[in-house]
Amino acid sequence: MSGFNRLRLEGVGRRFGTADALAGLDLTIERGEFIALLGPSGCGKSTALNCLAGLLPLTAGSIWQDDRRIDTLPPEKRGFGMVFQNYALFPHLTVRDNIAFGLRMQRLPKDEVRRRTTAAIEMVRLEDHASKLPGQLSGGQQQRVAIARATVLEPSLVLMDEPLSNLDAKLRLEMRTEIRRLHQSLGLTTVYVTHDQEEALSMADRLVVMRQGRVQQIGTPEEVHTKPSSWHVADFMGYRNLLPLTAGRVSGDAVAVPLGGTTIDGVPQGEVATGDDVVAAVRPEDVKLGSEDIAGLKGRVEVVEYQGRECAIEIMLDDGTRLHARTERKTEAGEQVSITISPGRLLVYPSDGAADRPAAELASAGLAV
Amino acid sequence: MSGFNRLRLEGVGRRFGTADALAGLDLTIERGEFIALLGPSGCGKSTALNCLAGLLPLTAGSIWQDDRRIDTLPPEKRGFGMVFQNYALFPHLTVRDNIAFGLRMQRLPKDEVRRRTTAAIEMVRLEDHASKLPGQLSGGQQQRVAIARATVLEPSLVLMDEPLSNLDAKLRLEMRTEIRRLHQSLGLTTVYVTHDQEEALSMADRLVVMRQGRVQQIGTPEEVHTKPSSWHVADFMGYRNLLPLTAGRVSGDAVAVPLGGTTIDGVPQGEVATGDDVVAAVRPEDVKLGSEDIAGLKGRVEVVEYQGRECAIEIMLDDGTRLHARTERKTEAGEQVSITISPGRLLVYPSDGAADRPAAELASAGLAV
Amino acid sequence: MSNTLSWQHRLAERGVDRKLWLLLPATIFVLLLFIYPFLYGLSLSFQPMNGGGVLANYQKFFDDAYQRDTILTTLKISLPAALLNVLAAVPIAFRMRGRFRGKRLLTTLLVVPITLGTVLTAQGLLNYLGPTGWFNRVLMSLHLIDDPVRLTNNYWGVFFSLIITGFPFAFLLVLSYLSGIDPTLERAAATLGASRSQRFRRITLPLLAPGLATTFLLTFVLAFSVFPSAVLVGNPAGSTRVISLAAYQAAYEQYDYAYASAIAMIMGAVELVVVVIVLLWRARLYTGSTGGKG
Amino acid sequence: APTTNQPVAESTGDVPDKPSKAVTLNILDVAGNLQLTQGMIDEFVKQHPDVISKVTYSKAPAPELAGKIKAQQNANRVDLDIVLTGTDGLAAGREQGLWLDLLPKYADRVAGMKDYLPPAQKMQELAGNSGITVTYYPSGPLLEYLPAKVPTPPTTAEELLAYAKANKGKVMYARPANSGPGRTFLMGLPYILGDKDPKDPINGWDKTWAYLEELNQYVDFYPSGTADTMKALANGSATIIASTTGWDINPRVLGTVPKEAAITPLKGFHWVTDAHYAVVPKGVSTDKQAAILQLLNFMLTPEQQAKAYDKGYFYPGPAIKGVELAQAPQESKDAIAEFGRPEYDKLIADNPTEVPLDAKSLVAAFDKWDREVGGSKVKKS
Amino acid sequence: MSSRAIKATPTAWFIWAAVIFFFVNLAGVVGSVLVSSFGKRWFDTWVPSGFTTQWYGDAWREFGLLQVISVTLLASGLVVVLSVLVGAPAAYVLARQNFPGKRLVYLTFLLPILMPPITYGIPLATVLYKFGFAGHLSGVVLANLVPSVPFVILTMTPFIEQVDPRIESAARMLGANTRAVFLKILAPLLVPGLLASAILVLVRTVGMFELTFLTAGPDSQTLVVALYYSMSAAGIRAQQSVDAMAVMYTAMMLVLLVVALRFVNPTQLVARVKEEPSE
Ligand SMILES: Nc1ncnc2c1ncn2[C@@H]1O[C@H](COP(=O)(O)OP(=O)(O)OP(=O)(O)O)[C@@H](O)[C@H]1O
Ligand SMILES: Nc1ncnc2c1ncn2[C@@H]1O[C@H](COP(=O)(O)OP(=O)(O)OP(=O)(O)O)[C@@H](O)[C@H]1O
Ligand SMILES: NCCCCNCCCN
Ligand SMILES: [Mg+2]
Ligand SMILES: [Mg+2]
Repeated sequence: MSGFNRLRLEGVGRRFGTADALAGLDLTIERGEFIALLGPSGCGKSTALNCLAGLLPLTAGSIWQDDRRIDTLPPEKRGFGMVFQNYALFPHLTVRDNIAFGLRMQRLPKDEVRRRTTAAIEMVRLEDHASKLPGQLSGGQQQRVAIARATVLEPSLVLMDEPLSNLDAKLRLEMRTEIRRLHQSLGLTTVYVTHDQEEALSMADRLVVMRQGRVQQIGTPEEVHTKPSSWHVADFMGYRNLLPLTAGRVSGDAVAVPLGGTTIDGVPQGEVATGDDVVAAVRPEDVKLGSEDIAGLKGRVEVVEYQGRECAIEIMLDDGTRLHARTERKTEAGEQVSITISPGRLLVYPSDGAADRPAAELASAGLAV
Repeated sequence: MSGFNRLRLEGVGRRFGTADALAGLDLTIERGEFIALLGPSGCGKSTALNCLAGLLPLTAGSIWQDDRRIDTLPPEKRGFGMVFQNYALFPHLTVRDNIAFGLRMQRLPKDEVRRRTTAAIEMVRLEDHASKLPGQLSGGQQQRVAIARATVLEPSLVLMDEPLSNLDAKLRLEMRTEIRRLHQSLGLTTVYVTHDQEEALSMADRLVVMRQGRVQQIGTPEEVHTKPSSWHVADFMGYRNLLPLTAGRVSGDAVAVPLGGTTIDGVPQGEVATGDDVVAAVRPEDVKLGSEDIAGLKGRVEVVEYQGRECAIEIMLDDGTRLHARTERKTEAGEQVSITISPGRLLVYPSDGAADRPAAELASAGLAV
Repeated sequence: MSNTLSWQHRLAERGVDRKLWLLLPATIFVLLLFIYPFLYGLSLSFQPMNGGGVLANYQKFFDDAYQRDTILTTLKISLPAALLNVLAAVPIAFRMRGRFRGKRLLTTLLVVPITLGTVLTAQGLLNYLGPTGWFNRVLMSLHLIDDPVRLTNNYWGVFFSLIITGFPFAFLLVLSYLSGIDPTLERAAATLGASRSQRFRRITLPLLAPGLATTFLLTFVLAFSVFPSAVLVGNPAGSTRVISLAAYQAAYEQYDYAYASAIAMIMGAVELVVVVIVLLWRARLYTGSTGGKG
Repeated sequence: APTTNQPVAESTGDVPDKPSKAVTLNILDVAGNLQLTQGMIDEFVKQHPDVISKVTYSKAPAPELAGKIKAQQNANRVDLDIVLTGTDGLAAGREQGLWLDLLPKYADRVAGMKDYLPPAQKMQELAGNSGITVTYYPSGPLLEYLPAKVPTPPTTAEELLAYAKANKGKVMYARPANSGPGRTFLMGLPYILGDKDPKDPINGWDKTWAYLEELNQYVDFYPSGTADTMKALANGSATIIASTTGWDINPRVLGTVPKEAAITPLKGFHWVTDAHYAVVPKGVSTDKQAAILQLLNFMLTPEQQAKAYDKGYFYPGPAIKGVELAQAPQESKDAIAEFGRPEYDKLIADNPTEVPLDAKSLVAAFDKWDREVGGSKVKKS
Repeated sequence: MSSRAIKATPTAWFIWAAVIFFFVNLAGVVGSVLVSSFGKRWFDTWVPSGFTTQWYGDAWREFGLLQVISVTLLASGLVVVLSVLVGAPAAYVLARQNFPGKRLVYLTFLLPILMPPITYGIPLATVLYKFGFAGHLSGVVLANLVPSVPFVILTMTPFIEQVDPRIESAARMLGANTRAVFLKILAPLLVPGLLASAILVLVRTVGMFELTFLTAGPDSQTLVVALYYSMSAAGIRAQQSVDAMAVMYTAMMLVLLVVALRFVNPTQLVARVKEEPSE
């Protein structure tokens, strides 16, 4: 299949019965990009990927490859490669035959099949395992077979659906680097699905953050990390402190919010007027412990969790608000601490009425899954 | 069941056929402690827990509760509570009946059963879900039912087998805190199995690190984190840089090792003599980027992974060694950097001959799983 | 184009696509070879051979105690047989869950009777349980009895033949249901202080119950249609004159297909009543995931 | 594979003397008759391959015969050419109009029909125009017993009843609808008991029904076939069973019943004779009919009829006059020499013979027996 | 090795005793047929008086068993092939796809195995005679397909469900069209399932009495039907020759079974009826 310069998704949607698994997805993918689809479980990531692959018929919208409409093509005609979550290796075929499968489907000459398969096996360093069956391989090796199988066809687009989620932590880190390396060295265009924000941040050129079937934000890792477009995105991106508050005075690019008996300044994200319901978001690592005597927020350390170099702590402010913080300082439960929040790191989001507020932590925990 | 002051495991072992799943486990658990069993998959953690619970007969050793030998008692006579990996909730019983099950088994009066069950439901904040079946609950809610069910009997010991491994990242963080809170407020004694080092560090009073059925190290989180007893433990505890080297000059509490064309000092862990094969271990966060002009290690940035506040980078030293580092500094692939390793953070372990060395990264990745 | 596309969109929403064509052969088959003959039999049953009203055949059946009683006769054989098969299967299957030496051999041995077929079983029962068969001989030489017990050519002969062919089937089904129940549930109950019998009664049995209902139904269907053994080891003129025999006689001894069809329909209906009762009971049970292999 | 016959329409014309080419015949036996006649048929095929090239045999229980043939005729695909049947299947088919009327039109093509034994001739009259008698025997009713267990067998109906009463469950006969000896016993009783009209089971058999119902109190169960009663006799679970000449000799030859078993008639009995018939279903082509007529003609010659002595299966067996045991194959002679009973000659000569009930009466008698005797063990409301 | 030996409880003893009792009697049932089939004469004694193999020859000749056995194998083979061809695609759709009316379709497919064979067998035989199929091999095959196709659907569905649909998707993504997916991916992966259901259908068809009995003609009797006739057809037949036939039948079934158990776990021999999800 020939390559392309640009792939456009226009209002792509997929409905199951009466439920929209994916709605109104607009996205343009440039050749060579590494795009990550990111979001919590059930948000429609896999649905989006499968629509793109042609494995799931759209129920709305269209997909264009340069000027060619492709959403009516069956998957085998689109020429995309895909790496599946459990790899979906053919269990009855050897590593070599798995990798050669796509080439054989194209009825290429035997010689060429052999040559390209061998090259792909070398690329993923599985020379010693070429004639094993997938069941005889470790997870990491299977992973690499899946990647080789998808890329040996030199597809114009590679789709990956949480390819690392079944690996253990150590291996996951290593394979991440490996995938990114292959993307670059083969000059692939990649769409990568994950629910792990760290994974998305570290691998992608651009992130597409999704929630309940809809795109929340599209941007570079840094944009999404530092300027989440809503408190939901912030929640997902590690802003563990989400505080439902009422906006105080708004002045230029700062809005005052009441916290712990005092008032602190935050950066408004979107239209925020005095008296509005807002959600203030800040990361634990941006909540710093000061010394006792500095004026400002005060609270009592409730929980200390050792995490190696740092501790994660939970602080109860004087007004009963709980804040999560991270610190390298040695603290103990019960200690009184004063707190500063790095300027510009408290993001203040408008909230759409009472329903659209972060729930108390545990309750939300229960309902979120 | 009555409580106890001390639980002793003496040489506990369990063999399946000819393979030791667990061997020679000696451990004393004090009342009120939170102990984490930590180790890679298949190392015998669950086996140890099941032996303790009475679900698996021992093939060696004994277990003592104060002065009473209990390893011959069936599980229902030991009075321990257990939280299973996938919760093992009774699918045909409501939340309330699941929690009341143990109380009913003790033939307590109806009133007391109702009262204590209600209290337990409140404790885990499931009032609204009391009459649902487990299948209608989210993972987090099921988790809480499992904990309430195990703790409502006020067991002298609570055993938990990777209770968080099925939850997503955000929820896992929250439930961690919750479990620790319950442990404290109910005054429980807890043995907790996990393969997640961060989880173990943040929750436990003491860690038991296991490998291949044997205990590698027992110590506080800080001890295990900063002073792993072998390079295997270090590997598991996040010392991502494991370098097979040859020991240079040994002087007091420092040993020189060759790295990147120069020599740097490490802290010997155990008997290390000049010329020995050693494994040097250092965490990525202890590998710091200095400015170009400082003398010392030099290398080229190969891979940069954005991770929010920090970047994970991979550096190729002049001698071809790859080092992982973490930095807040903005870097780009290809950049020349100089490197310093925090003094005292390079641990040098003796290694038992050629077989006992960390394998090259990718190859090991493949074979490790 | 956009019209057909949106039409396809709407069908796709409901899961209707080209794959469904694969159902076609089986659907045609079931319509032609099952539904059509069934309806044909039904309509035939309303066309009495010797005239009379539409329901004359049914009336004839129910007016005639000799015919009507076949329903009771059949139920008296099939219900206890099915029940015994299921109840005996539970403890044995329960024992067989774990791994032990010879398990495969034992399950294999239990499969053998399925292949014996009703006719061989009948012949074997006649030989073995007959008045001079080994069974009676053993009992008599042990002086447990003086005269041979009559176990063939009566109710018991048929009953035993239903046990021999039905029990292994029930056993295998129950075993597969049982292995679908996550064993950690019982272990969980043990850590909560439940004794062995409490674990069985409170955990395993309730989770197994829907499977038992299904097993009961399947063995009941087999037992209810008992035919050759009712003739061969039973007393087809008397205590084992089952309804399928009545249907058979109507068709092939009296050549009254309409009447035979009516009896067949009554037979189906009676069976359906039992099936529905059991299904209604089953619907009240917990039937969701049992945490096991599915 | 079966040769599919022509449609019914083509089977009604004149039957040629000889088939235009050799035919294949499918023969269904619902009476156990092939035991006697298969040798004759095979011999014919051997001698006349130009008439019949091949024969396939199959067996089935009599009751399902008519249904099967009727269904085939409805479908215009009759694939049975000759049915060998007893009176039951013959009558059932006649009632449904299943059989071709080969008589009297082609009677002269089967010469042996003129030489029937007198009682066989009476049996032939029973068959009307559709069946041709191929074998005959006087049948029963007889009682069979083991002298070791029954030193003084009953010789009258009353003694039989008394014996049954004294030895509960030891007297046995099979369900008449499924058993030759069973039905012979049933049809023979009115003569023994002196009933009003032995040919009218509904209105003329008062004594018979009363007798059977009384006997029923001492009977445990009625097996579904004669074979079961023989087995019961052999293994001792029954001591007296209903029998016939053939059922007496042949099972002893086969070893199903001990050789010592003996028979006795009841006082005042009449033979209720029995015969086997060949019938041809409607729908069989005229070519085949021609072959069948030649075959039947062959079967009714004395040399062939002698084969009917068999091993006492249908003793004596031949339907025509003047067939001596001496003409039979050696096997037959040996078997009958060892297991036959010289007293049969006298019993046959000295007692009257009666034809069995006609089909309608017989079915009525079966039905009544099923409901009032056999079925009385089923509780009725 | 374990420090605690497995202690058998009284219930365990009782259960094992019951199992043994069952097997002893089963052995008696099968054994008495076997012994009798070789017995010269067997009246009121423990074992026959003398042994012979003559009954096998008698049964073989009298019932033309060569023809009967070849018909049995041919009919069963045809039923297997046809029911797999018809049933497997339906099982595939039912395992993979959700569509409106699926429950109804599933129920309809399962009905034939929930009904007594006589109930639908009599009208089915009537219809088959009406259209001229009954009385021939074709009728026997068609009638036996009725319970066999649902049976294939029932046994195949779990096997198909076990094949990760992503494997199919992966093949498609690699350019395989529907045909290639079926031939290159599904077929090899489903070999155990296909074998399991094929062998089961074979065993069931060989053993199916009622439907064959109602539709067989003179040249299309299978072994069970011949066996039934040997017990109930008119005429006198030595008990032992019926026994001999029964032994031949069992031997044939056992051969099939032994073959089957090489491929299939005994517990899979009985289909797991798919649980409808609770609402
Ligand atoms: N075949 C289907 N039928 C009905 N609903 C479906 C189907 N497939 C997906 N859904 C629903 O669509 C929504 C989106 O599912 P999707 O698999 O795309 O989520 P995801 O983001 O990939 O989640 P995960 O991280 O768990 O893989 C979910 O609510 C899911 O339940
Ligand atoms: N019933 C068993 N029979 C045979 N081997 C077993 C059995 N149970 C466990 N093992 C083996 O014992 C070893 C330890 O198993 P265990 O389940 O304790 O590991 P684990 O540390 O809990 O691993 P995971 O993190 O994967 O749960 C493994 O090698 C396992 O294969
Ligand atoms: N020798 C006895 C043969 C009995 C055959 N059965 C007779 C049935 C007649 N319809
Ligand atoms: Mg997904
Ligand atoms: Mg484990």
